Amino acid sequence: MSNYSMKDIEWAKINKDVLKSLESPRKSFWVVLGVCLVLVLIGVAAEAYQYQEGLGVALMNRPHFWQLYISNFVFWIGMSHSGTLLSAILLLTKADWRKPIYRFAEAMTLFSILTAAIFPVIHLGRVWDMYWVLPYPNQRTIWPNFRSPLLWDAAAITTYATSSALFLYIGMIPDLAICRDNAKGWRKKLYSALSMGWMGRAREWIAFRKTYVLMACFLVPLAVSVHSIVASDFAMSIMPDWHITSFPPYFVAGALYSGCAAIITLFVLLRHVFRFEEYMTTEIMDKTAKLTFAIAMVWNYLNLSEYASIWYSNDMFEKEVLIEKFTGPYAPIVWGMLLCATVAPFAMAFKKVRHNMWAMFWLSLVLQLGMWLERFQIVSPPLASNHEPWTWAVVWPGLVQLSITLASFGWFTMLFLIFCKIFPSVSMYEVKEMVFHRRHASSRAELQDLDKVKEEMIKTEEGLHHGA
Amino acid sequence: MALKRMIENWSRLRKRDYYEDSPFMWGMSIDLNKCIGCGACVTACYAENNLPVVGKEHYATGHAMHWMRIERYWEEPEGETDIDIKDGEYPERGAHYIPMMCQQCNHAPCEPVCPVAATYHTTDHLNAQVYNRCVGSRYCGNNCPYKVRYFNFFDYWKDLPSPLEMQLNPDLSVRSKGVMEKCTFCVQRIRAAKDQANDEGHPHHVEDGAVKTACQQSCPTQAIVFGNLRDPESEVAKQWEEHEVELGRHEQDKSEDLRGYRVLEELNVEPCVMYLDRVRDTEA
Amino acid sequence: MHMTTANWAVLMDNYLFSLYIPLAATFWCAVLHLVNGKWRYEVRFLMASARALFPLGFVLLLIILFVGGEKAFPWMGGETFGEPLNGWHDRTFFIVREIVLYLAVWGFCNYFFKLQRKEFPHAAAADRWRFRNVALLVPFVYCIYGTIVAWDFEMTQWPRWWSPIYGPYHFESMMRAFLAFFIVSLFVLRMRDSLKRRINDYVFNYCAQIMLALTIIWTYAFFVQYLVMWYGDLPEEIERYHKLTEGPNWFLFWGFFLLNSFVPFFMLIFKTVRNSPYLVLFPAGSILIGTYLERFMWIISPHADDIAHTPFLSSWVDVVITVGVFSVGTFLWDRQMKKDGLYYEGEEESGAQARQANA
Amino acid sequence: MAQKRNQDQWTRRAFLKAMGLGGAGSALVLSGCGDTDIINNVDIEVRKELVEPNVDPQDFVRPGVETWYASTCRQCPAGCAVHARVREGRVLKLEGNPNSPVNKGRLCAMGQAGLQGHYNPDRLRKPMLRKQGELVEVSWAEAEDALKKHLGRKNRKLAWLTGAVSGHQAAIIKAHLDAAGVSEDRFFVFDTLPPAVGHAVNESIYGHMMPKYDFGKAELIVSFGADFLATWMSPVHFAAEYAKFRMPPRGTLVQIEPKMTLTGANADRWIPIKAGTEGYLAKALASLLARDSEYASRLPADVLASIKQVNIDEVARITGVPAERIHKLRALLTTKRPSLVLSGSSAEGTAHGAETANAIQLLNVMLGNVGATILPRASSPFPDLEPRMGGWRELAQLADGLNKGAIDTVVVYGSNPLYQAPKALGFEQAWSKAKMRVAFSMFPDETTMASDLVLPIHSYLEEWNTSMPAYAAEDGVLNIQQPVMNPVFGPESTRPFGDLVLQALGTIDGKYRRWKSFADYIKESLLAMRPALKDTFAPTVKGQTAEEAFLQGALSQGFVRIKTGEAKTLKAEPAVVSLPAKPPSQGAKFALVPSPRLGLWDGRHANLPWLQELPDQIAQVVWDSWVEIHPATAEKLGVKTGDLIRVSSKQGSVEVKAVVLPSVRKDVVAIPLGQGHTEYGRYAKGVGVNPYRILDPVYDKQTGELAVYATYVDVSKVADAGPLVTLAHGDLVLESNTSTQAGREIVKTVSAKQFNRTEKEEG
Repeated sequence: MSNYSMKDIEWAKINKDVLKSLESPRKSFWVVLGVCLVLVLIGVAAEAYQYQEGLGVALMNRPHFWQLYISNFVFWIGMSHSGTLLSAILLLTKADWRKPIYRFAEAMTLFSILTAAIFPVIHLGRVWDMYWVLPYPNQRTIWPNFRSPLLWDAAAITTYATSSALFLYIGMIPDLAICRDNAKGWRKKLYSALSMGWMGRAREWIAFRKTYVLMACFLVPLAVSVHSIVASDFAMSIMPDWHITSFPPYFVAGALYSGCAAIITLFVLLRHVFRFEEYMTTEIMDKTAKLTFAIAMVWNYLNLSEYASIWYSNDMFEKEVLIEKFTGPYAPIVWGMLLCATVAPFAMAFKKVRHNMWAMFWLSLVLQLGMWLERFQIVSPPLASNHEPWTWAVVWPGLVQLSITLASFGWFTMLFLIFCKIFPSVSMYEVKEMVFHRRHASSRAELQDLDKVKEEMIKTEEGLHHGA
Repeated sequence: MALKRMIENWSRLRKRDYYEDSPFMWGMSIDLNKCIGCGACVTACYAENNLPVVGKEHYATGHAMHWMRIERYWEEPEGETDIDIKDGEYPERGAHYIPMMCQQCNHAPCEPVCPVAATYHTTDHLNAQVYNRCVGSRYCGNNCPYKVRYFNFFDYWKDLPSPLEMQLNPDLSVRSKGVMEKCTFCVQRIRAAKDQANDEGHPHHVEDGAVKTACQQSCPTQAIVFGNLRDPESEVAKQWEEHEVELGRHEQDKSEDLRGYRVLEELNVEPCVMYLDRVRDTEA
Repeated sequence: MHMTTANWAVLMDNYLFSLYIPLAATFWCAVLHLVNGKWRYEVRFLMASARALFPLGFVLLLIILFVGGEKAFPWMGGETFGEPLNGWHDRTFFIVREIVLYLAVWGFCNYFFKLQRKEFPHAAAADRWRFRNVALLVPFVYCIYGTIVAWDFEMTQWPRWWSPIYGPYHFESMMRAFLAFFIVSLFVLRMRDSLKRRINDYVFNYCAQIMLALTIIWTYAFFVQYLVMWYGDLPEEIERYHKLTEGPNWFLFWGFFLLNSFVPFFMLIFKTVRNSPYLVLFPAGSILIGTYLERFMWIISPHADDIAHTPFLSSWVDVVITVGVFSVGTFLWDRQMKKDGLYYEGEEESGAQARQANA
Repeated sequence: MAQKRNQDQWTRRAFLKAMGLGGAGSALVLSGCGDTDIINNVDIEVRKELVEPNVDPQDFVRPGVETWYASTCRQCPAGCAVHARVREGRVLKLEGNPNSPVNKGRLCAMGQAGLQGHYNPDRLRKPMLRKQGELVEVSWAEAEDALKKHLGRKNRKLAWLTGAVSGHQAAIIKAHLDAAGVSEDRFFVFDTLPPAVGHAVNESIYGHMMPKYDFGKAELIVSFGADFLATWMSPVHFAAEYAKFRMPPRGTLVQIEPKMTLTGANADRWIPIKAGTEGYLAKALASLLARDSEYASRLPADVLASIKQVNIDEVARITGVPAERIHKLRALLTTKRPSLVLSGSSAEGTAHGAETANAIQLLNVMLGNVGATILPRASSPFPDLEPRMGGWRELAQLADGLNKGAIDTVVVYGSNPLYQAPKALGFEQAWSKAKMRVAFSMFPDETTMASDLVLPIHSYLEEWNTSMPAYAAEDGVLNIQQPVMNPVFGPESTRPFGDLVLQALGTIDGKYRRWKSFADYIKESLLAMRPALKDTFAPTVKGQTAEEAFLQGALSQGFVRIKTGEAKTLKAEPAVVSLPAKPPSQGAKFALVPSPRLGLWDGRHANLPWLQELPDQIAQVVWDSWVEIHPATAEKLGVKTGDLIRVSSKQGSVEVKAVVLPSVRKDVVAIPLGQGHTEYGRYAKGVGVNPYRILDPVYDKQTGELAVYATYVDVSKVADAGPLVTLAHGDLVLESNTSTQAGREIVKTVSAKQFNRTEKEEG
C-alpha cells in the first residue's frame, strides 16, 4: 500500500491534465467518431428494414425466437454493471484506488445501459406497441402482466438507467464547477447550469457526501437486482439450461466480470490517449486486475457448478442441451467462451501480466469476447435442443442482426467519445483527495494506533511461536 | 384500484384453479393407433383458421405457420428382438406419427411470461392468445415445451393473390406481422356452439359433438376426439376416464396397460390433450 | 420414513457443524489474510484451534456412513423417487469419496494452520510466500468441497431434485454460522478471561459486519432459489418446496427463514447492535439456531410427508446426540487452545492479571 | 324455372341414351321439375345447420349466417361427398358429408384444398385460340364459334381424352361421340393412379374390375404395394375402413413394397422388397400354402401345378426378403383369418404386372378370402354412369391413332398427358400431329397450353354434375354435384363444362337443344331416374310437389342410391402363374420408384399452395422434389441430405436433391410424383422434377399398361446444394434430427397383444 507514485502531484497539475483532455480533439478522434457514426447509420438502416418487412429478416425462427438481440442485451446490461456497482461498492468499502477510474467507469455504465435498452425494443415483433409494456393509466384499465420477467426488466432498466445517470452526475458536480471556472463560451453555460452553483462550501460538501453515499447504498442492491432480473428472463422459464437456479448470481458475476474487463480496456486507452499515466497507475491496474480475477473465479465456479449439477441431476432435457453445447453445432462458441473467459483470466494470476498495460488491454478484449460468446451460448444452444426433439434446429444470426450488433458497439463508442470531450473522465476532486490522503497518511493517528496494535501482535505471536 | 380489487377478491385469487366452477374445460384425445399421419388435419386447419401459406423461402427459414403439424419419428419399439432387423437398417415397424398442436395446458408456461398478458387462460380453460394485445416479445414461444406457438415474422397476407382471399374465414382475423399465434381449439366454433346453447336456454351445457374442431372433423380415421372434459357424458371425458389419465397430476398413477398419456406432462404443465399409445403387432 | 431417519438427520446436522467449524475457520483465516484484515492477528490462532474438531467430524462421518447407511440416506435403500438413480448415487463411490475427501481436506487445513504458525511479519520471506499461496487455495478448497458436501448430504436426499445454486447457498450459510458460533465462543472466552490475548470489542463489530453482508447474501440466495423454482413450477422442484412449506414441519421452515434472515438483518443493520458484544449475541444465536434448523430441514424435507419431527422436542435422542456432539466439540477445542498455548497455564492467574504482569 | 314438356320431339330410347340411362329398362316417367328454393331444416351431424339446395345464392345471402350445401369433391376420382360452408356468397370450407358411404363425413387434405383450386389466382378466365401458332385470348363468342366449328359437326376423326370420369359427364361425352358419328372406342381415358392392371386382373379372376373389400372383417391385411391409405382409389374411405380394422380385435397389416408408402408407414411389418419381384414372393407364399391340402384344394389343378416348384431360398435371393420372413409370413397367413391380400401399384407396375397381380390374388383364393373379405358387386342398372378409369394403354392407343392420322381432332378434359407421359412414349409428337386440339380446362397446364382451343371451365364448386366413386363403398351410389356459389370470376369468364358440350351437341343434333344447360339436363335426368332409386324424398313442406321434394332431398343429401340387383356370389377363376424363372438382372443400377403422394397426387394438385406446403408424410419435404436414398446407399455414394443428385435412365436424367431416409430399399431410389411442371401457374411451374419423364417404355405384356416401376437408373452426386425445405428445418436435418425422440417418449408404442387384452370392442 505504499509507494504510490502520485504522492507529489500538484493539485493545479491535476486540474490542468484533466481539463486538457476536454480540449479540441485530434484528427484521429474525428475519424473514430466518423466510423462509429457510420456503424450506427448502418444499424439504423437495418432496423428500418426490419421494421418495414417484419422480424423475419433477422432470421430468427421457431424454436429460435430469441437470439442475438437478447444476447446483446444481456451483454450490454452486464457491461453496465461494473461501473456503478464497483464504484459504489468501493466507495462504501472506502477503497481509495477507485478514485481515478470510477468516473469513466460510471460513464461506461450509463452508455452501455443506453445501448442495452435499445435491444429489447427492437426485438419486439410490434415495436410500435412497445409502450404497452409500461403500466400507464388507461381507460380500459389494462395492466401489463406483472408476473412477466420482461416487465421486471422494463422496470429494472428504467430505474437503473435513471439512478446510474444520477450517480454519475452527482459525483461529477464538484468537477463540473472546476470546469465551469475554466471554461468559455457554450461550455461555460453548460457547466454553469450543470454545476448548480457549486462553490465548495463545507455545507455543500457535507450534503454532497451524504447524498453520494446514500446513492451508493441504493445502487449496490439495485445493480444486483437488475442483473438478477435479467437472469430471470431465462431462469424463470422452464427451458432446459435456462431454468437454472444459479443464473441470478451467475449473471451478476458475469456482468461484473465483463464490466471489469471493459474498465480495463478503457483504462488503458484513456491512460494512453490522455496521458493519464500519473493518475492511472500500475498499482491501480494491479488492483483492478486482481478484482477482475476474483470475480472471474466466482463466475467460473458458478459456471462449472452449473455444468456439474446438470450432469449430476440426470435430467434428460438438461443433459441433452449440455452435451449438444459441447459437441453440437454451437460447440465452437462454447469452447471459445471457455477458452476466453475461463482459461484466459488465469493470466491475471501473474504480476507480470497485471503490470503490463498492453497485455492487460488485449487480455481484457479476450475476456470481453469470451463474455460476449457466453451470452450467445446462453441464448441459442438451449433453444436449439429444447424439450421437443422434433423442433431441434440450429440457426445462426443473419446480416440484419449482425449489423445491429455492430451498430451497438458504434453507438456505445460514439456516446463515450462525446462524453470524454465534454466531461472530465477522471475525477479531479477525488484524485486530489487521494493525493491528500497519501500525503498525510503517515501522520494519521488511527493509522499509528493500528501499527501499534500490529507490533504488539507480532511480539506475542513470536513468543507463542517459539514457545510451542 | 387494482389493489382494491385484489383485496376484495383475495379468497378467489388464492384458489389454485381460478375457474373451478366453470362448466367448460375443452380437451382432446388423439388415438395414435388410428392416426395414419396423412395430414388432412393440417390442411383442414389451414382452411379453417386462416393460416398463411408462407412459401418455400419462408418455410426454409423456419417460418411456417402450421398450427398443427405431424411429427414423424423412426424409432423402433423398445425391448423387441427381431429376426431380420440388422442395426435397424429399415424401419420395419413403420413410422411414428403424432399430430402436435397447442396442448392448451392448464398450467401453461407461456402465460405468466407474457409482458402484456396477451396470452391468458379463459374461463373455458383455453389458453387464449389475444392478437391485438400481443407486442411480439416471443417469450411465450420460448417457454412452450411443445414449441407450438407460431410467430408472424412477416406480413404473410400482404401479397395474397386475388381471389384466394375470398376463402378467408370471416369468423376470425388474419394476423399481422409481429404477432404470436397458435392453435385455438377452433375457438370460433366453440363460441358459436356456446352462443347457440345460450339461445337454447342452457348456457352451461353444450351438447357433446356440437363443437368439432376442423382437424377432428376432417380426420379420415377419426383419431381425434374433442369435447368438454367437465362434461362426464362427453366422449372425450369418457376416454380420459377409461384410460385413467387424470388432470392435476404430472405422473399418472395407473396401469401400464392403459394407453393414455400426455406428452411432457412430467413438466407439470397440465396439457388438455391426451394421446393414446401407438400400437404395433410385435408378432407380425 | 421413521423416527430413526429423523434422528439420523439430527446427527448429520451435527456432523455438518463439526465439519464446518474447522473448515470455515480455515476459510476465514485465509480470507482475512488475503484481504489484509489487520484484526486477523487477534483471532487467527483461536480459529486455528478449531481444527481439533476434525477428528470428531470424522468419527461422526464414519458412524453416519457405516451405521446409518440407508437410514441416513434413503436412496441407498433403493428409494429413487421415480427416476433411475445416476452414477453419483452409488453406495461405494459415495462412501469412498466422503472419506477420502474428508481426510484430504483435514490434512490440507492442518497444513494451512501449520504454515500459519510460521507466518508473521518478521518471518522468512519464503515461509510467508508459501503461506500466501496456500491461503490462496483455501477459498477454492472451501467452495468446491462445500459444494460437494451440500450435494451429497442434502441434495442427494431427493435424487430428482437439483439446484446449481444450492452449493453456494449451503456453504455461504455455513461460513456465516461459523462466525455466529465464533462470536458466542469469543463471548464465553472473554467472560472466562484467561486468554493470553485480549479480545477487543471491534472484533465483534467486524464479525457482525461480515455477518450482515452474509445475511443479505443468504437471503438473496434463498430467495433466488425459491423464486426460480416456484415460478418454473417443475414438479421435482416445486414438490420439495411444497414439502418444506406445507409439510408437517412447515413452521420449522419459516422459522429458520426468520431466524436466518429477518432477525439478524433487522438487528445487524443497527450500529449499536454491531458494536456491542452483548447485543450481537442475539443475531449470532439466531443465526446459529436458524442454520441448525435449515440444515435439518433440507436433510429431512424429502421425507417430511411422513415425519413430523421437531428436533429436540420429538425425541430425546436428538438432545443426547446434539448435547453430546457439542460437548465433545467444545472440550476438544478447549483442549486444543490450551495445547496451542492460547491460555495462561497457571490456574489462579486471570488473563487481566497476567497481562498486567507481562506489561 | 319452367319445364317444357317436349317429349314428343324424339323417341324415349334416344332420350334415355342421351341421358346416360340406357340400361335402366324400367318405365321412367318424366315429370315437371319445380324450383328447389324451399328452405328446409336438415341436420348435419348434430350441428343444426341449414342445408340448402342452391339455386341463386344471392337470394340467400344473409350476412353473418353460414349456409351449408351438399356437393361432391372432385379432387380425385374417389368421389367423396362434401358439405360446403358458404357465407356472404363465398365458399369458405369443405367438410365431409357424414351420410356418404364413401367418406362418412371425413375429408382428406386434397379435398380440403379444393377451395384453393376454386379460388386459384391462375385459373383461366378467358378462352384462348391458337392463331399463327400462338395461343391468344379471344372472346367467348369467338370461342363458341370455334367450338361449334370443330366439335359441332360429324367428324369420324374425333377423339376424346379425359381423366377418370363417370356419371353424367361420361354420358354426355359418350353422347357427343355418338352424335359425331364416332364409336365409343374413341373415348380415351387416361389417369395415372387408378390401378389399371389390377382392374384388368380382377376382371379376369372375379368377373368384376373392382370387387368389394371388407377391411373390418379381415384379421390380417397383406398388401403388396397397395397404398390404400393415400393413393389407392379411395383413400378417405379406406382410411376409415382401416380405422375399423384397427379396432379391437386389432387386425395386423403387413406391407410389402420397395419404398415405404403412407400405408407402409402404418404397417405392423413393413417388408422392403426388391422392385418388381412381388410376384415371386406371392408365388412362393402360394407354394408354401399349397403344401396344406386345405389351401391347395381351392385351386384348379393347372394353377396348382404352376406354383408347385418353388425354391424358397432362391425366392429370398430374388426378392431380397429373408427366407425366414417368408416362412413367418406364411405362418401369419394361416393363423390370422380371414385375411385380405391386396395388390397395388408397385407390384402391378412391372413388366409382369398382370402375372404378379394374378399371383397375389391367388393367395386370396387359396386362403378362402373370396366371399369372406372379398365380396361381389351388384350390377348397376345404369352402366353408362359407371366410372371409367382408363390407363396408359388408352393413351398409347390415342397416340397411335394420332400418329396414323386416324384421329385429327382431340378434345381433352381433366387429363394432362403432356405432363405425365414419359418422353419415351413420344406423346408430344403424336399430340402435335392433331389438327385440332380442344381443351376444357381450369388451369394453364401443359396439355392445355399445347392445345388450339382452350375453353376455361367452372370449378367443381360452380357447376352441376353427377359422378360415381372410383371405388364404390356401396353399390349404386350416384354423387350429385351442385354449384355452391356463383362463379368466382363471373359467368362471363368461365363456363360449365357440361353446358359447352351440350352446346356442341346441340349443333350436331337438335334434340340436345332441349336443355338450356347441363343443370337442366342433370335435374331432368335425376327425376327420370326416380323409379330406379332407393331414395324417395317425400314432400316435407305444404304445397311442395313430389318433384320439388325429390330434388330438394337429393340435393340436400348430396347423392342418391340406385336400386341395384342382388350381388351374385363371387366366383374366382385364377389364371396359371406364368412368371419367368427370374426377373432380368439390372446390374448395379437402382430401381426408380416414382412414388405418388397423398397431396400432390399425380401432379394435378401442384398448383394448390396448401398442398405444396403440406409436408410429404414420409420425407416431410415441402415445395420441392427430392430423391429418397437409403442411408447405406448414401454412404456408399458419399451423399447426404440436401446434396444435388443426378438420376439418369436410358431416357434421360433429372437433377434433384437427396433425402437420406431408411424407408427405401438400398437398391431403390424414389422420386415422388407431382412436381416438375413446365406450366400450371405460379405455384407449380418450375418446382422440382417429374420422374415420369425419364421412365423406360416397358409395358406389362398382358394389359399393355406402362410398367411404371420398371425403370432402372444410375445415381451420382452432382453438388452440395444445402438443406432441403422440410417440415423440420434447419441444419439438424431429417435423418439426424427427426429420427429420434431422444428418450422423450413423445410417441409411445405398445404391443397389439396388450391392446387386444385391455381394450374392448367399441359398440
